[in-house]
Amino acid sequence: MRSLLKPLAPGGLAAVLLPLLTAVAFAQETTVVEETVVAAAPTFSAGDTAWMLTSTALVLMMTIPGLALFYCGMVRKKNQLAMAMQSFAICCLVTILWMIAGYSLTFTDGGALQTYIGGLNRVLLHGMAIDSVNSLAATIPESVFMMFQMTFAIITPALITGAFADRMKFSALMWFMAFWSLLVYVPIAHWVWGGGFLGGAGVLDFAGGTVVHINAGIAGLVTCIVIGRRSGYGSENMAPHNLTLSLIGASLLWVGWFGFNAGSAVTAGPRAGMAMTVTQIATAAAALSWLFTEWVVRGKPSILGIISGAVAGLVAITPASGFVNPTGGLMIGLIAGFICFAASVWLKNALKYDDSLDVWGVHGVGGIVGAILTGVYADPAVGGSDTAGNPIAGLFFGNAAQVWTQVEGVIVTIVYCAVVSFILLKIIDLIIGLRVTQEQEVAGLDLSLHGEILH
Amino acid sequence: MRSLLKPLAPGGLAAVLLPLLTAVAFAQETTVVEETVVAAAPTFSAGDTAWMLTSTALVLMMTIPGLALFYCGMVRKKNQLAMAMQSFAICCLVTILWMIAGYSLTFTDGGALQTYIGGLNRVLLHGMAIDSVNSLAATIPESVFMMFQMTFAIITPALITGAFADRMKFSALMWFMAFWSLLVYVPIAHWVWGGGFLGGAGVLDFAGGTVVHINAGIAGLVTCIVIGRRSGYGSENMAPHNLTLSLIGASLLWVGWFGFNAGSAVTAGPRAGMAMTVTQIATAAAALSWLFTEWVVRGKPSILGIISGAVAGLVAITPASGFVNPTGGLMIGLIAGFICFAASVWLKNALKYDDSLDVWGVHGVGGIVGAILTGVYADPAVGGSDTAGNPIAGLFFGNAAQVWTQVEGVIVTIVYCAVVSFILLKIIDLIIGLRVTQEQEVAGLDLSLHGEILH
Amino acid sequence: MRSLLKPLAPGGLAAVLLPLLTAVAFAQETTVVEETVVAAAPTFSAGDTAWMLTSTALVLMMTIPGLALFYCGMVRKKNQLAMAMQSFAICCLVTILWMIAGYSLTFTDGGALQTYIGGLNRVLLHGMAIDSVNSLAATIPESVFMMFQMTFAIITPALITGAFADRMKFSALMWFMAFWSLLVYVPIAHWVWGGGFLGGAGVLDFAGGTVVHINAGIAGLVTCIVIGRRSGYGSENMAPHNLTLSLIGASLLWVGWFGFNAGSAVTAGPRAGMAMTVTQIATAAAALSWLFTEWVVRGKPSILGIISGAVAGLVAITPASGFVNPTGGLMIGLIAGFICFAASVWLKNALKYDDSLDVWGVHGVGGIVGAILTGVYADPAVGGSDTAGNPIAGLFFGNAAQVWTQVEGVIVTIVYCAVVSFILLKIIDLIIGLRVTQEQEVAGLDLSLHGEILH
Amino acid sequence: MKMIIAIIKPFKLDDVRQALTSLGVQGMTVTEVKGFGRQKGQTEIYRGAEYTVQFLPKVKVEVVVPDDMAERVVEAVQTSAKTEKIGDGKIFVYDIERAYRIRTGDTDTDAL
Amino acid sequence: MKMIIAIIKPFKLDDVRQALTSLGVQGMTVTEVKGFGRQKGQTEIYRGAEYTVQFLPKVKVEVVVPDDMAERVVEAVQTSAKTEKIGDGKIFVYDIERAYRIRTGDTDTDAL
Amino acid sequence: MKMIIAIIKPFKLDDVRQALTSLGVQGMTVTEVKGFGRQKGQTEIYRGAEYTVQFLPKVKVEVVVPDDMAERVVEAVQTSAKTEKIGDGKIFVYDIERAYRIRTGDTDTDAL
Ligand SMILES: Nc1ncnc2c1ncn2[C@@H]1O[C@H](COP(=O)(O)OP(=O)(O)O)[C@@H](O)[C@H]1O
Ligand SMILES: Nc1ncnc2c1ncn2[C@@H]1O[C@H](COP(=O)(O)OP(=O)(O)O)[C@@H](O)[C@H]1O
Ligand SMILES: Nc1ncnc2c1ncn2[C@@H]1O[C@H](COP(=O)(O)OP(=O)(O)O)[C@@H](O)[C@H]1O
Repeated sequence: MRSLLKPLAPGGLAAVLLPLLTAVAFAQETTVVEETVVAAAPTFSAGDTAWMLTSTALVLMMTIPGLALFYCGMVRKKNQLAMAMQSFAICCLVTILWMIAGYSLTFTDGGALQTYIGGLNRVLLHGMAIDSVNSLAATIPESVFMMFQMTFAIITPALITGAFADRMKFSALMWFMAFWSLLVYVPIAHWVWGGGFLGGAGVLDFAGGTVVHINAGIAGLVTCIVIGRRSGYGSENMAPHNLTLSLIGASLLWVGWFGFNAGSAVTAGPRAGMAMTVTQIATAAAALSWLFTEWVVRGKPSILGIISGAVAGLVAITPASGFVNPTGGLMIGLIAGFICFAASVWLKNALKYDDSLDVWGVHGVGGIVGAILTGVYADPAVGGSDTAGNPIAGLFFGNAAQVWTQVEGVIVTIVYCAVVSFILLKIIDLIIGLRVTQEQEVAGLDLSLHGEILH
Repeated sequence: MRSLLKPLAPGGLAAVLLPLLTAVAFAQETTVVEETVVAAAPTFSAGDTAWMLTSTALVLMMTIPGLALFYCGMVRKKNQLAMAMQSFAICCLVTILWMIAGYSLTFTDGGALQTYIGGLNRVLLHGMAIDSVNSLAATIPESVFMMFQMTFAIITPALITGAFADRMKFSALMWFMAFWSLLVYVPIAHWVWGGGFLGGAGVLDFAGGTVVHINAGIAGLVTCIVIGRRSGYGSENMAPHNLTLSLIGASLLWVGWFGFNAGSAVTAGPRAGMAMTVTQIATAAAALSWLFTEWVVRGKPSILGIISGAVAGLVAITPASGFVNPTGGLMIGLIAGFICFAASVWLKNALKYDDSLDVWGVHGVGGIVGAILTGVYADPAVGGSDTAGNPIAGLFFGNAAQVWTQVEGVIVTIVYCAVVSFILLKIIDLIIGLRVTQEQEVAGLDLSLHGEILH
Repeated sequence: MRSLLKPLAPGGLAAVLLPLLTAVAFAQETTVVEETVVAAAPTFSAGDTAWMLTSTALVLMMTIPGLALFYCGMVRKKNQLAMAMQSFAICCLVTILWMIAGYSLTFTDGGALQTYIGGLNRVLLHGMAIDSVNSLAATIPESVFMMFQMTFAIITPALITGAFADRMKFSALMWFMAFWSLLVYVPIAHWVWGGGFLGGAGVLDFAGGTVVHINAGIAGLVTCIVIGRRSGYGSENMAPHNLTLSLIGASLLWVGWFGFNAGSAVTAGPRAGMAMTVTQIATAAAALSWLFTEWVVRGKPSILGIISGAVAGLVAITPASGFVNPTGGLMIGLIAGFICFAASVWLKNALKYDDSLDVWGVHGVGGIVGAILTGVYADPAVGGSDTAGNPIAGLFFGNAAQVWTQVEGVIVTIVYCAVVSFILLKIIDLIIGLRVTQEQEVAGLDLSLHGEILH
Repeated sequence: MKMIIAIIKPFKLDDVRQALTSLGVQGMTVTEVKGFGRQKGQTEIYRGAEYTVQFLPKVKVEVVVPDDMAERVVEAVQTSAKTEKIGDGKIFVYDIERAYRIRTGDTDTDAL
Repeated sequence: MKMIIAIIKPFKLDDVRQALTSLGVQGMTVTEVKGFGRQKGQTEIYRGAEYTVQFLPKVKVEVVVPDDMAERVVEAVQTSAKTEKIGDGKIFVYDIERAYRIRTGDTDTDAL
Repeated sequence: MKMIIAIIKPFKLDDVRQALTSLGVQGMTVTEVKGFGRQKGQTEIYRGAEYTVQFLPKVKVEVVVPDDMAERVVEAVQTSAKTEKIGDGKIFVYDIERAYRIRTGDTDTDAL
């Protein structure tokens, strides 16, 4: 049955996407004018807007070319184009889905269902006039806020691709990512940031430790287990083919992360400055922590080690970045570098799953470490008070309860994401198959899936 | 005769450029002080200035390294350095020309000739004091506006280089680009943006669909026809040697394009936000449109396809980016992706010109599609009114006439650019010759022109 | 003895860094809250803050991946990962050192010692509250100023690594850079920018010609002499292995330099705009100047030539960028391109030191040219007046004395940097040895130091 | 001595190396080559053009062994490199007159 | 059987391949090599240094054919690889004792 | 004529080339190869994995010379490629029946 359906893959995707788009597009055409009635002209801050436009560009740069390079340098030569392609294609796909429904379901009022999901007010960005404002970002145009959030929705699924590198069909990837975005990313983002129950319960996640990293990490772990190990795993040499590319990628991730974390302040003010500061410190600390651990344990400081450590630090500081002081950043980095090293090197080898580029080991574990340590190091002198006027404080600042709130957030995310991802994968496997043939895998995905190679 | 003149090439360029520079430089030295008398201290917006400084950096990044990589990954290995070199050298050359005369002739008042060309007020940036303002950008320093526009003047000739890849002499390239910038780019930019007759006639070109892309596309087509096909065209394998480089390049073009389009709002406000939004949507839509078309037609979704589609979308949305709503952006992207695919794959093969990297197929055709569709989708709720108070509207918003205005703008650009480019090329061919020898071409431009190879 | 101590290298570094960090970190934990008492809420400019956040990202991008790529493309294939690694590792190391003591010793009041060194007020960033302000940058949060300056402290030691490419031990490198940052960079930065005696004496250095470039250039020269030539120097082919990487690197340096120079205005206003303008012009002029010189002298215009010229121009305009007008920028670029060509090609060959990637020839010499020419071209219409109300003018604007002030600044920097660097190197050589074994050098540092290669 | 040249599929290299070392072969030399044969290459597509990769990546193993080992080496390669799919490759055998070890100056079978 | 080794200019590979297949040759193996000979390399320049590329890129074609085809194969390569400029390359011929097809175990001329 | 194949350490290539040209050898062909032998490779490490680089980079020099030069060529390679450390490599010699220069059609020793 699979072989019959196979030719449908591209046509199927196109057939679903394009006419849908065209239809709704025209439908909206006539109505968009009347929508532009806005209460009173809002006053935007040019400074805040400038920073958020910049942050959007920075976060987009994290995925393309940042993540594309980071990942493609780590796979074998014969799969490098396919690997980079995945980040690029996801960027395009999620852009359209975010426009159609993602943004609306995440960041508009869901009315009675608001605890679980947003509304349909902004489907196809319907009604987002040039001077609309979203109340979550009062000093900038809604278009900028929508775009900034879009870049987060893009990078999250792109992160997952590292876990099942070198073996998934491109058509299966596109279907999986389309549904995953709408069924996993959108609700969790709504729960934490869009007015849903996790944010309401006091879970702290400044820039996406839970929404982005734990989420991607779990999805990666589930996928790599469902799809199975790379053929030749354990016997063939699968060392990264070009770590220069990965180092460029890690560097662009680092630079772009300033947009991610400092941009999450949604203003160009002191909170953005402090978020940038702790991001830098935690990243450097984690990179050194991983590097020295490896140097002591294995005898050599590796390039892969230092860049992995840096990414682990970036991940771990993400939820904490608007809440902790520089010392907190330093500690989070040191701890995360060490724990992610252990997870990627020891845990993986012990359990024998093939999380090819350590999405779980770095993003999953790093995100969990960061989420919990946010509950430890949150400093009210940085994070201020919540809407109820209570200081946002962690264990070391007198609020031990925050640690448990954080753990709850982590557990909810893990369970929901794991279950839905698993079901999605099984359905896609049944209908079109997840994995390339053994022959395609040996020939390399570049040639067998995309008909292109490196000359 | 050519061989006698050949050694003059570098000396000639240098002999013309350097003393000229030195002479005028010293001439200006003494006069620059007296110029700094400015009516009243203008009040700049720090927010707008911040965004325009950033946009300038982003657009520069589009050319180096963005375009340099995009193109160099697509040629054969033996020409990759030469290809990247061209973008870099053009960046340097145009910077100096823009300073000497380009800016002045484009963006200052040409008095009686204003319809056709700007004035000489700012030759060598003479009189551009630290707090000068250009009336086209009232809230930022003139220096920033001049720089922002410089980056457009840089990328346009750099785009052309893809059409005649792998066969033009470096000296001929430098002469051609120097004259082309001053004789083609400068007047057309003045006509559309600097107060010339096209802008006056109501031609809409927000960020350069006509000025930049159609212009470069036509020049590319003319050049590749005049210079002839690559030797071995049609028989040797000329597939891109390293699409990872091209994917990085395309990604940086995409990210940098936020500066290009949203920066063209010249303020950090809602118009920039909306321009960024439609840019993102159109790009993603065009990338998917090309990808799926190719997948259905040729059986495989290629990396070259998705990145070409993305660039086609960026090109097509450029003229429209400040005028259309998200739905308009979506439609423009979908249409441009498909048409540019057809132009680059079918049209080129049918007509047998060797537009090596599809400058005409992507930038020329994409620019025309975008220019015309701007006349279709322009939405007054986004673009507001023109100076005469009439809403800026396209066919779908009740103003069918705009389509014809757009077509006129396209035709004027095509005719002027084609004629002047053709004459320039013929003159240069006569004097120093355009093309490398067959032997140099086979050995590769890297070694034969620049004495450097990839090890 | 060396071989006994060798295994201590990683452990030693880790043993010194980590517990120290942990200890002081916890010490601070309890005190950070009480510190947040700030006189009156300062009013930040969102526009200035937006630009400085962006500039910080841009300058970080200069080091990773900019400089990492620029350098790694120029070495032989077997050393490329190690070369890129050095910039990355230095970025991490200096981040932590800057947090611990560097920032405090450079930019806080040193009391009685203020002429020579800053104070300990901000050790571990102790007391840098979310709304603190440093008086050197009154319109932005102190955290942003601290971060911006950190990126300068990062790139300076990273620049040095080009001089001794392909032969230093990684452990020796880390020790040297740690001490060099604190004992050379920090005091010199304090002398010029932090209220020390050089700034007080009227030495002009807008963005770091002295502090960053001369400093790095001298340290590079001393190091490459102390450590000796690469084995095979003069007989083996040591041509750059991948100039595409170097061209990307140079391009990112160029783009990032807008943050470096225009960011040094610390505001998003006309001074930033003018600094960006002269940076662009000087860079293009120097690139063309080197390119044409080479073309005439050696017969071919090379990629390495044009990118080296561009960097030479960027270096030379750095001290001048806030003080000169566009004509000044043009002249500085033309002169620097030619002189740096001569230094890198003729001087080096004549004296036979192996400054592998021309850190001295480009950064040292370029920095000196720029520093002195700042004293020639400084235009009060751009630079305004100093704190005493005297116009900031150079030789061509009636103030011949400035040239001598500049020369003094250069000499002090050269002497101090050379002496301290030399002593540091000798001590490290004695204790753990500076250089890899001959066998490691022939095998390549990638494999022998880091256990990784390009596949 | 005999030179045995084997053209094999790249992913079989490790198996072949192991098979040979277990026979007591002490050294071999490996080259990345491109093979043209009955096995047809896959198609690369590229804007406006489509062409078949005529040459497929193969690995050439060269090993020199004493005459009496030649037969066993050929068999070991046969077994370890076989996938029974088209494109498995070839083995060629010919005579080597002299061999030297550069380090020591040993000659002929002592040099292997 | 004979092994025919041809060292040729890279851009002539396609012509040679076609000439050989039209003779009925079913397979060949190609290696990228660097050649040193009468043809002098071009000069690479590099900051403060200038050196001649001593070794030029060449392609080595190895093809094993039955004895009676050897002559025709040599001629076909001669004709198709010739540009009559220095550096066109060489052809070397020598004897192969045995050949095997790994997939099937066919030997000698059956294996080709 | 004799074919002399030398497998040497890459950084010795220039010395070997010079030694051969000073003997009057006019041409040679060089290939980058990977060698497996007594010399053990270094260890690559990689997240969760560690493996030894089994194959070390070597360079293969092929040179065809008239019979009477063969001895001297072997000696020249011996001397110039030696570092006396393990892994210096091997030299193999065998007979070539015919040689041709493609450009001119010269045959045998005239072709070299
Ligand atoms: N006559 C030949 N001379 C040299 N090499 C050959 C010859 N025939 C085949 N080869 C090599 O053997 C490889 C496998 O041959 P092929 O015909 O594809 O499959 P099979 O070995 O199964 O018959 C080819 O890719 C080529 O490298
Ligand atoms: N004696 C030789 N042994 C092996 N290969 C050789 C020999 N002489 C030349 N070659 C190869 O043939 C190529 C062409 O030789 P060259 O002397 O440059 O030109 P021509 O073939 O026109 O005489 C060389 O680059 C080299 O690869
Ligand atoms: N029997 C063999 N056949 C072909 N090549 C060999 C053989 N033995 C060794 N080599 C080549 O010679 C190189 C050096 O051999 P090795 O055993 O490491 O050191 P040594 O030459 O000092 O004995 C190997 O890397 C391999 O390329």
